[in-house]
Amino acid sequence: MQKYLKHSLALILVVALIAISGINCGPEEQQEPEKETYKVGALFSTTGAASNLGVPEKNTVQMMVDEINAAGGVNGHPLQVIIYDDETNSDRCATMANRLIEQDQVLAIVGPTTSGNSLSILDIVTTAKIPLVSCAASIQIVTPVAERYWIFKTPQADKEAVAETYAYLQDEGYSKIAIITATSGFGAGGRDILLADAAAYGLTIVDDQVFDEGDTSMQSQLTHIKGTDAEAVVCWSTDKEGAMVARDMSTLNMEIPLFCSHGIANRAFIDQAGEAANGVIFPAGKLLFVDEVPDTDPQKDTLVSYRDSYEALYGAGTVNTFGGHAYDALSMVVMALEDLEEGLSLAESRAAIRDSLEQITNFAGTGGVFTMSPTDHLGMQPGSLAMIEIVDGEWTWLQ
Amino acid sequence: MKKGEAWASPFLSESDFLSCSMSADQFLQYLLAGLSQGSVYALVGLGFTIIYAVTRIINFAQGEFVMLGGMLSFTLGVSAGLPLAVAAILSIVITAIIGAIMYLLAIRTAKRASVISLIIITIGASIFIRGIAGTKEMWGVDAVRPLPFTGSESIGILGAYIQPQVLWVIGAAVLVTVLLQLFLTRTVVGKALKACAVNPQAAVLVGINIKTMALIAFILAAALGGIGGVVMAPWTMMSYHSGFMIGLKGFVAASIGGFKSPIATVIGGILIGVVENMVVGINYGPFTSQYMDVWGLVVLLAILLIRSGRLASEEA
Amino acid sequence: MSGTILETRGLTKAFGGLVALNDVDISVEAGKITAIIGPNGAGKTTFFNTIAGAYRPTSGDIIFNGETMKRTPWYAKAIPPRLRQKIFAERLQQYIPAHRRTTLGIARTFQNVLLFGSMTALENIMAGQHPRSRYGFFSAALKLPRARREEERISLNAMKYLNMVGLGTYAGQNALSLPLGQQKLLAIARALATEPQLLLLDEPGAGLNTLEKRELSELIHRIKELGTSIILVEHDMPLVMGIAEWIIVLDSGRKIAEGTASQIQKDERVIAAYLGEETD
Amino acid sequence: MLARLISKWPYLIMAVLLIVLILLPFDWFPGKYTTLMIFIGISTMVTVGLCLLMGYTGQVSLGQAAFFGCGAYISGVFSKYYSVNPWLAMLIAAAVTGVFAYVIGYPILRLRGNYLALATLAIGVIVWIILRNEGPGGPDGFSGIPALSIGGFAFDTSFKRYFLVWGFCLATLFISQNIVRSRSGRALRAIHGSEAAAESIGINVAQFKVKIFVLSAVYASLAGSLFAHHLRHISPQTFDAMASVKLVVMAVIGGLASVWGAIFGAGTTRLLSDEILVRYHVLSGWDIPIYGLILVLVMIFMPQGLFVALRSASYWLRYNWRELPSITKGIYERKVLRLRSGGVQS
Repeated sequence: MQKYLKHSLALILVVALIAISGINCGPEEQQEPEKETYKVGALFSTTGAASNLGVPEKNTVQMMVDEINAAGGVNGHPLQVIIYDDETNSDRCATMANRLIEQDQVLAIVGPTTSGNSLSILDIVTTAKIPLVSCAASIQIVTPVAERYWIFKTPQADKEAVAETYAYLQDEGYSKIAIITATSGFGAGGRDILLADAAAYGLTIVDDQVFDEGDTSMQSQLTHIKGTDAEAVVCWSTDKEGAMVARDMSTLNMEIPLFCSHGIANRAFIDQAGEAANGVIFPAGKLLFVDEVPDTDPQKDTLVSYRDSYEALYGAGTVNTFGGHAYDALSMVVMALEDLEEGLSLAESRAAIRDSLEQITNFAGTGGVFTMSPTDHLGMQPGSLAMIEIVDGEWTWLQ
Repeated sequence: MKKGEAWASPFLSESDFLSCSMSADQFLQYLLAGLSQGSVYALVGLGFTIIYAVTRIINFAQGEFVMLGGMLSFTLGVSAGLPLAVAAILSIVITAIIGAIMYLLAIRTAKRASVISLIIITIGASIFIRGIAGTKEMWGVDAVRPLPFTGSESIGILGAYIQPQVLWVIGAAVLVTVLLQLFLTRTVVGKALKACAVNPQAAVLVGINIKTMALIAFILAAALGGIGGVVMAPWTMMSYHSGFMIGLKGFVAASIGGFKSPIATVIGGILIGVVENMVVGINYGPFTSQYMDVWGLVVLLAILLIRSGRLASEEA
Repeated sequence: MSGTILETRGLTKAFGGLVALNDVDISVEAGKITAIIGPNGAGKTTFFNTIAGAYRPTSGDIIFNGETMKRTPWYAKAIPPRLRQKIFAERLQQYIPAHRRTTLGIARTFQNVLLFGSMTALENIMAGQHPRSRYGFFSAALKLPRARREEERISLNAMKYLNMVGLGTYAGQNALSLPLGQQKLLAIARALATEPQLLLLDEPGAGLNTLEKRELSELIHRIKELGTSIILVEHDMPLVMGIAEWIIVLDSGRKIAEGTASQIQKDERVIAAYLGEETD
Repeated sequence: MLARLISKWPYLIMAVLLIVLILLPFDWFPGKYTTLMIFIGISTMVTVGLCLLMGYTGQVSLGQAAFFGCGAYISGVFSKYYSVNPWLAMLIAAAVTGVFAYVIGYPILRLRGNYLALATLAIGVIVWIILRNEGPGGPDGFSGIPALSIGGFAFDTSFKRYFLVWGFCLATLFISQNIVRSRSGRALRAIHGSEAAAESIGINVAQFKVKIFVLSAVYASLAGSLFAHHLRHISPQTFDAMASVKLVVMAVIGGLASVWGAIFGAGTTRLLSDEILVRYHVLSGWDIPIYGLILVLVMIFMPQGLFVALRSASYWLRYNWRELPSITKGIYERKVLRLRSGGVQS
């Protein structure tokens, strides 16, 4: 009897699980306002490998939703953003995307955080005919535009970041470089472009090393680079690994300069690399040196307001470009929602939002100035990136 | 690799430079790197060994102990600003306590559970610990780096360089191994642990309380993990999900050592470390940094199969 | 039937340094009950395991029904015999694995019964029918008529053997829920289900009370009636003397005597061996 | 009357479940679980293989995700880059994976217990790294895998794929059920019981281990192919070590004692991680520790897994069905409270 009772826990557990998942509470049924809520979906990697990118994005979106609703919502419609965590895992991401589309019936989707996950849901959103504004770097996401009718994205493509870095290297007169990249999606994507575009800038890659997340040291890779006649090291990874590369380089007394990706545009990098961070050069959006941006710059106001409100909420020095990408993405969606007329069916409004997204012109976001068009779903104007050098623990703009 | 277009998989990929030549000091550098990484693996592996030897459980939460040690030492040492020694000892103690709690709540309560479900329990526990650590109420998702014990001026040895922290890691590995060996051979408790490892039934017969031994094993393992975390965090940095990979490597180290003696484990760890880094050094064909982990595992498989071969030859 | 069913020539098994079997030559007559006795550590069980194929002999040969258990692997064949003998001696020599020997007709039971706990008594015996039934994953997966027919046959045979050891009524019970005595009978039935010509019983009497022992010896006789030759290792002298028609005595890995019960009881070496055991 | 119904309830449940299974994907059916159910179906297929391997034969495999991945990648690459018919690609994938399993199986399966677990884990990681470095798209994986189709009829919507996947899944289950109840099934259980005894009744232990290993690999491969053609995008991180661990978790949670346990295992785990914890998705990440906690609790209180627990629960239910409502109510309410207590939905 007693053990049966215990066993019956199993039964009850299952019954409970099914029952709980059956009853529809959660976000769907808040108190209904006079005007129906605009529901937008968001997929961010708030846990897993890319969580240090996903969390600021999530924070940003939550912050914006509160601000917008406090200001009376979008044309009087309260805005609701349903955020799901894709755990930096693509099939999880796909599940959640389907969930947003089929169950939560959202008007548009913001995110996902990583290129891999964005690519993984392209087919889903395309077949479901719902606009997606990705926060991931890879250019694959929006090209070829013909196939990417429903897809937009906000961050600078890796390609531009590479171009910016290579141009700088060329100007400084480097010719032989070594690259060291993470095996993550971000790193590998960067590696492809680095390898492909080097020649165009008169650069030869004399060594090509990779490392895993969770590697405890990159010394050996760097030792190998040290053995070559490279004049500079380009590292494509996010902050933690970037910091380890920087530190191991200083450990190995390597004199040659280190260039990193925009993936380290994050206060954490400086904390982690410590002394070694100094002298590291990388391309990034203007968000990192707002104060140095001239007031004539169209982005200035956006940058200032975003940074101030974000840091007011989450602490000084916490602002970073990833949150910025989410800011741009959601802002665009909101802009689209604003000129959405009443009384459309779900499918119609989704289409309408897509169309108005494509017509966005000269929107000054945190990442750059965007002008979308049927042929360009990134639409970022050149000059959105700048090279930044870390000088005694501070980001400084290399004009 | 380009996505989209027709795709070819060159095993000799772009990273194929005919720079196999390895100068003496480079070789030394790889050796040192291997040695230092190896001792990290060893430190983690020791925990696996102890728990496995006594309880025949593979504790998948071992890596999380390391993570806890590292994160705690950061919180106490940097955020709370305690003196380094105090912070270190405190974090080790706390980790050990967590290990004890984990055993008492999760392992011991699971009566008549098969080995595999015990393994699952440890997996669940590790997910739980990692999950808690990752919440923004705890440490959040960013990697942290406690202050190195003795500066970060790199030390040159015959043309190779290492961080002083690495010396601490290696030192800790050596010291811990020696102490552990002494503990197991000299002290009563240690001998009792050994007895359980060799033959549980007999141990019970001579009146050893196997449950207490298991508890001690978990506490020891957690403490070891803590030590590992504390010494390696300033060098490798820690984030809430560092545990899994480190754990896996330590696991490999332990099993190359055959889950037997601490020394075997350390040898296993260092073997793996050196192999991986030498592969990077060769940097030709399949021997590139892309495949350093693979070669470590290949060594593991080879050793396992050789062992099983010796077993099989005894039988028909 | 008559003639020898099992023969060993210079059978030797060494574990590292310890020589458990030292150059044992025996020949077992078909259709007879042969007992192997000897003081503890005489190598009885080792001898069993070596015949049954659980151990690989260090050297020597086992001949069952005039067929050697030796096999020369292809890579050994490559080397000319004399050369091979010089370099590797017996090391490249392979022997037929245990499961093949069962198919050839050697079945065995174990000292520690080793029934399959996750099965009922009947299923245990049905498992015993394995080498005498032919259908694999595929036909099983699709429940082909062949599979059905075979299953029917298997379960009928199994029931037959179960009744033979008098456990028919426990068919549906979990094997390990039976008392030890019946477990031992079940194990014998399982071995019988492989339809062997030679049955090796490893201490069948151990742990049984006198009544069960009587049943056991009856059973063994009945099995013999089926024309199955039997070799048993047993400590219980009365039991052995009762049923064994031929007795082989091992001591510290060597055969020291063989003969009928009466002969053995008179043999000094045997007595010496047993006395030797008692004195120390 | 009710009593008699209750006494027959396992069959009732079966029937009801089947009906629900068929009706579930239709739009008018309450709740939209099509996608979730597709993933459950796919996971179940892999888990069944694990049940045969672990539950019946007693051989642990912590590398099953590798076979899953092989299936997905091979069939994905062939059907996309060499424009092979998806079905054919699926077959090729299954065949190649099977051979692969066969080749590694013979040496690996000589290992026992934890060492086997370790070796399979290692193989899993190796395969994963190779997929990541050599597979198209590297760690981002690749999309644009064609959907399956029969003649003109393409499985291009979740609705259609749902039936496809569950068709496969149920087929796998029934096949496995038949095998378990056959001569081979007995042989497997015999090996689990005692390898020596199994040898002694003429079972070729080594060979059977490999056979079942290959079978489970083929299941995994088929599941992988379905996964690839369903999602139309695959990337390595779906097949990493953690994935293998999760598969084992599914098998054990469900209960290794029966192939039907697989459904429960895959179902509960997926339901938990993809549905409930998401719906009650609390402050970032708090669903992960809860998942871990539930895992531990289930293993502590039902080491035999849910299926066995449910079965004995059903016996209990037959005699005590009257008290049931009150008990269920109590625990149910407490559960809701616990899950609600997390906080507001983000």
